[in-house]
Amino acid sequence: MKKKGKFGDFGGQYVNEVLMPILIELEAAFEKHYPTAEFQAKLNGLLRDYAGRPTSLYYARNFSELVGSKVYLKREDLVCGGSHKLNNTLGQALLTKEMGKTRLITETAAGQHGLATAMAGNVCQLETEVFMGVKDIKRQASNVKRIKLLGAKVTPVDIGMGVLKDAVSDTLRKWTTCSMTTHYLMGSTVGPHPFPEIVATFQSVIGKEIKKQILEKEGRLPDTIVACGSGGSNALGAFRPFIKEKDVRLIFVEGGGESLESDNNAAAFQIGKPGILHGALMQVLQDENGQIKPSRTRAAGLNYPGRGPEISFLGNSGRVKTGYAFDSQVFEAVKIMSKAEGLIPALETAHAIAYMVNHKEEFDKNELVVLNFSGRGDKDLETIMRYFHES
Amino acid sequence: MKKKGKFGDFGGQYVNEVLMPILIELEAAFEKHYPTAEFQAKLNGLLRDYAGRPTSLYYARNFSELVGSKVYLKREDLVCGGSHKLNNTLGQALLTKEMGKTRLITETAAGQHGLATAMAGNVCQLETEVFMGVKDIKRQASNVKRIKLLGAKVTPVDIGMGVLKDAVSDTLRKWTTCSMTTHYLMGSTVGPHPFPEIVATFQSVIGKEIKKQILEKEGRLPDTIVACGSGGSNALGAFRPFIKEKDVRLIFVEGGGESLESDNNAAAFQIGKPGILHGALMQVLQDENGQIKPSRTRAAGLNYPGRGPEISFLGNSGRVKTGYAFDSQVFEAVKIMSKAEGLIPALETAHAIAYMVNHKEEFDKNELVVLNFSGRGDKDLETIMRYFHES
Amino acid sequence: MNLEKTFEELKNKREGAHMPHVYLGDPHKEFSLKLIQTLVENGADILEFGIPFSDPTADGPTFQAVCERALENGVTPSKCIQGIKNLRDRGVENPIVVTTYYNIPYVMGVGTFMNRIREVGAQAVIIPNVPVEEADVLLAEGKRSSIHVIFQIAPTTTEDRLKKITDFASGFLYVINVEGVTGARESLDDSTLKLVQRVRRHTDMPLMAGFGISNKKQASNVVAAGADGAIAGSCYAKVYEKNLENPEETLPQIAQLVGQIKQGCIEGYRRR
Amino acid sequence: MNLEKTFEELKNKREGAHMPHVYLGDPHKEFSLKLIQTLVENGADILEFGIPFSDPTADGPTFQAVCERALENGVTPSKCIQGIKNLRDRGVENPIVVTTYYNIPYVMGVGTFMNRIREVGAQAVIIPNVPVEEADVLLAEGKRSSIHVIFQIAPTTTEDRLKKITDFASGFLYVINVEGVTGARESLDDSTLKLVQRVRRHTDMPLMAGFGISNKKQASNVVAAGADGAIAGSCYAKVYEKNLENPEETLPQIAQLVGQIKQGCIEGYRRR
Ligand SMILES: Cc1ncc(COP(=O)(O)O)c(C=O)c1O
Ligand SMILES: Cc1ncc(COP(=O)(O)O)c(C=O)c1O
Repeated sequence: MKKKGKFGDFGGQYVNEVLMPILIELEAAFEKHYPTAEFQAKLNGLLRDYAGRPTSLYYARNFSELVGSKVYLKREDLVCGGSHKLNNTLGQALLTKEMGKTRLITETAAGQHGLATAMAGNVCQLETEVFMGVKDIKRQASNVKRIKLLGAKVTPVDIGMGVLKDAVSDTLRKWTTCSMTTHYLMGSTVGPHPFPEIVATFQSVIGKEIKKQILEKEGRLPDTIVACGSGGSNALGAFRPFIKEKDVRLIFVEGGGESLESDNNAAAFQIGKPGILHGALMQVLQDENGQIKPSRTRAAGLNYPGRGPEISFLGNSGRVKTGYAFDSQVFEAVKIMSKAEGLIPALETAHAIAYMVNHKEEFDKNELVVLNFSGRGDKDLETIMRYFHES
Repeated sequence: MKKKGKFGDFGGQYVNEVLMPILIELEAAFEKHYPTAEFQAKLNGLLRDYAGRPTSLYYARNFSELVGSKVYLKREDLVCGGSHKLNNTLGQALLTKEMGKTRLITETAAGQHGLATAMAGNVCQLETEVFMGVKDIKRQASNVKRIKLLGAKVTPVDIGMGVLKDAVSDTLRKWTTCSMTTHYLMGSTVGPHPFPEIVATFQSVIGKEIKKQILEKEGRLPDTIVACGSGGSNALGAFRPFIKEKDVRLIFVEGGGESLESDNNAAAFQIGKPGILHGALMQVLQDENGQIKPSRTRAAGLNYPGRGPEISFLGNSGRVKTGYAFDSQVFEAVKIMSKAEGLIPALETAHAIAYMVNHKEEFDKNELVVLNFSGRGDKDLETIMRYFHES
Repeated sequence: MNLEKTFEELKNKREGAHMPHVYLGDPHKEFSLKLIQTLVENGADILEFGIPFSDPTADGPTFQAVCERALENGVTPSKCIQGIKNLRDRGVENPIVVTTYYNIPYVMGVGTFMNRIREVGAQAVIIPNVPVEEADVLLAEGKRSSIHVIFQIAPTTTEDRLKKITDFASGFLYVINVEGVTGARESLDDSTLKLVQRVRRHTDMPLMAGFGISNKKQASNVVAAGADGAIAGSCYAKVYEKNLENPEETLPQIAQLVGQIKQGCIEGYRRR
Repeated sequence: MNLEKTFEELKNKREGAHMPHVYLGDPHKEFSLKLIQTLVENGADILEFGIPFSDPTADGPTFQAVCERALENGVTPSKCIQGIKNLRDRGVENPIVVTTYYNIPYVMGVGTFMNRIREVGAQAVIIPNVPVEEADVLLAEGKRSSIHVIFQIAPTTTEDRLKKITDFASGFLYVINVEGVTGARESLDDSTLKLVQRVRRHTDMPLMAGFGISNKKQASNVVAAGADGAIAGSCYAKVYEKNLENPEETLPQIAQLVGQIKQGCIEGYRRR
């Protein structure tokens, strides 16, 4: 039997003893509350009325013409806050209330998850504290402003490189000091069990909608689903209901950064290997001694050295094809999508777009493709404009 | 019989002869294409899959508690691009294609309409040019960036005060030179007939949805609908299906600026009078000689001296109650809504919120109120943060 | 002198009419009056006398700036009407056509407006933002005050509308040469000439062609094409705006220009 | 000397054990070895010997900085293991407990790791991010190599888990005084003392209390409450980190501090 919290060897609960009882409590709470009609009603109510679900499945006619396949965009950019992140934070915030806790802590890189946590926190009237690397605070300034305007506390993390990996470490540390009253609202399908399971469950609303919508529109399942990712939450959200459908090709695109040379990317599937970080065994960038390496990509939301346990397993087992896109291709992809469909994608999302643009040969003519449009690019506007004016 | 394009005395077609034939053509095209099943299918398809309609009707529990009534937010902030503007631009862009024209011109103040026009333009593969006052270009920098990234041309207008009124004048001028090939995509329920009718028709999807949704949720019509406005498009969109429902109170909130003293606000209902500007008779800020006065408010999207013909009529006839909110109340309202519901409203939208917060006595306990949440505040983030740090 | 008589006399002389367009009050009223005197003394047959409006949407950049300066300098509709009286007092006898935007008469009361300009000696109005469809009040009050309501014809005007407009028009028809707003342009298309010819088929009323005329050749061309005269405005403002400190210094140059354009109107007529 | 014997001897002497925690290689290996010699010569009974990891999530700011500096200075797991050998060569006989994060043995191979540290003379491991649930491999390889696997007990640990952990534990139990990470703190709550007492009810195994101990009084208190000894780490790093250019200059101060804390362990035992 598959061990709980394990995806092949990946996953597990590699945490301090302080946190183990909390994780056990969390797992129990999730298993108890999530299936109840009451919880489902609350969650679905918020997803619909607050978050704006279902998000649409948009046939991108102009983009399709450009790449030569039939491409539908799953519009997670339309979710309140601008990305898929809220699907998960609303669920966990509700769970936090059920557990009787009063505070949320989390970390964020692109700021999307921090924002989504602050939003869910306010809706559920929970206090929120967001840890963020000092470098990310700078490059995602607009999201920091939004988070602050929502009344959440933003705590700068200046250890390490001042990026996501460091913020996660510090949030874990903080959590060990306050886990009785405070829920760590994990933002992606990473961390110790039960987080990857909880996050994937909350995010799989994406894939369930895709399935229903594509059947309505095309009368059949897609040939291929493409998603960007780091921890893997938007990708798994889209993939999960299709994993058993062996005819549906699943492609996961990670951050190729400047090059695949070491220290210049976030491409853990390409140049990482299994290792234990932040509570789980996962595919991770590291040196030969097991020291974790920092990742590098212009997309803050992909700038994490590890792939979550489930996507690590799916990628390594071959069920999911793993690819990458370089920064320069990603910026080009932003322009292409903006012009073709009037939609400015997040830099993270643009990785999936870039992959299609740069690998047309991998897609048959009129192949039915769903591209998970995980977020909008407003948060990246400065970075994008600067890139095009500098280069 | 009501004369076409007139709302009481308001409205009409006070334009240069050059434009008359174009307006007649436009009216005919609208009447011909809009009702067809084919046009409806295209429009509704884009509204659903591209724009993300229907937008939800969200019961704002925390905000309701704060103001002591039962407040639902009609979530136009969830529309692609961040405001109701796209409802109209998609419709007009489709109409432009039907008319065989290849270009769009328009003006924008907050940038929301310019953005929505560029988006619709790209979807329909029409070239887009956006006129924008130099002052607005500065204060809505992020939207300017977005518009440019979409590949539209932004033409700065430095006549007059370099704000919306001037941009409208210049766009009208430009239109007279290219109206054969180019459609002026009017952004609000202003301008000569048939624009106010066309825009209100496209926007009334908002009110139709409200009606359906509130009946589903509450089994009855709302007691009150509150909307902010200038030209009136989001308000009319929400109000139109309720105008004949005499028991539904309609409240329209305009920009009170710094004070109701002349030249310090955009409160045409409070201190303006009927006059002819930009093609129509409307309620407008002007001096005793009929010279139009510039408006002033921190909300660029309300910074226009005129109220569109239909809202002018409804306001003057008493069917719609007109109110205002001062800038300082508006910024406070942004904070209140952000904290209560995790939603950062556009400065325009915050006028409606401020009105409720500052006129609690006008709302019964548990009165059923729908507040049209016309847009999100991302575009105003800089302005908001600066305000709170300066004051 | 009235409009009908002016056109009749010019016809007899085999000349096209020239109507310069001036907004009052830029940079100040006294200069405007002198400017007008210069124009009528050097070739203007009819005067288009503008009352500045804050949002002159049918005007190009030159006249927008003119209106802005005039309003900043405190010009009001009443002062303008007074200006017409001043001109008559100074002996200017040419027909005067008052141009402004509709909000000015609307706020004053259209009847009052018509009466007041009639009283000081104007013959007609041009309200560019009032098409025939919206002209009921204007036409009624015009009739009551014996003020001609001049309508415009544009390249976009359909045959249908041409007919409707010519039915209502009196005084003359203002033929817009180009799709666009007022302002001096380098050249005028053949299409303009065709428009003049097209309108001519519908009516015997005098046709004044305007928009984009800034020199003798253009004036000559439109008159040769059948127009009864040429309107020019921005080209004069363009001369004096270069010397707003001492605009009077530019009057000789303007005198020369108006003379040339009038000459074009004459030559055009004779080229027919 | 092995762990069992150390605890037995100390019991006979009526002393609590003191285990200082040091990460190797900060600011360089030679200093770490000298530091350890100073500690054992001045009061340390057992040594917690840390192999630096890039992401020490169970450590506070002091040890994070320590790991960062050590890694920058090129320390590797192999160099650390070599360091244990160096200590043995220099005559350090105290039991050595190796502390690191799981990725280090995982990447080297857990069995290889265990064998190698056993070979150079270590007695036990603490892997803070491996709870009993994930300890199968660790326990199997520990048994094979005769390396104790030390587990932690926290204030949040339920009675259930306490039982499970004591079933698997060997060597001693690491009692975490506070909800939190390593780091010197000013005072320890009564709750800490209660935790020691609570654990004592489940097992006779030696209990070492750690986290937040930085002075004699705290050490004395936890031992008085029933712990068999006190662990302190960050407080030593806090001394030498103030003089990273010449850290050797701080050794006398560290010698004094370790003596005091050891004194606390003795006095605490006698206060029971
Ligand atoms: C828009 C967007 N897409 C994708 C991601 C990557 O996260 P995940 O791998 O969990 O989907 C992020 C993270 O911030 C994001 O903001
Ligand atoms: C969010 C928002 N609300 C309201 C308005 C006002 O426009 P209208 O009066 O047409 O609704 C604007 C205009 O830009 C806007 O951006």
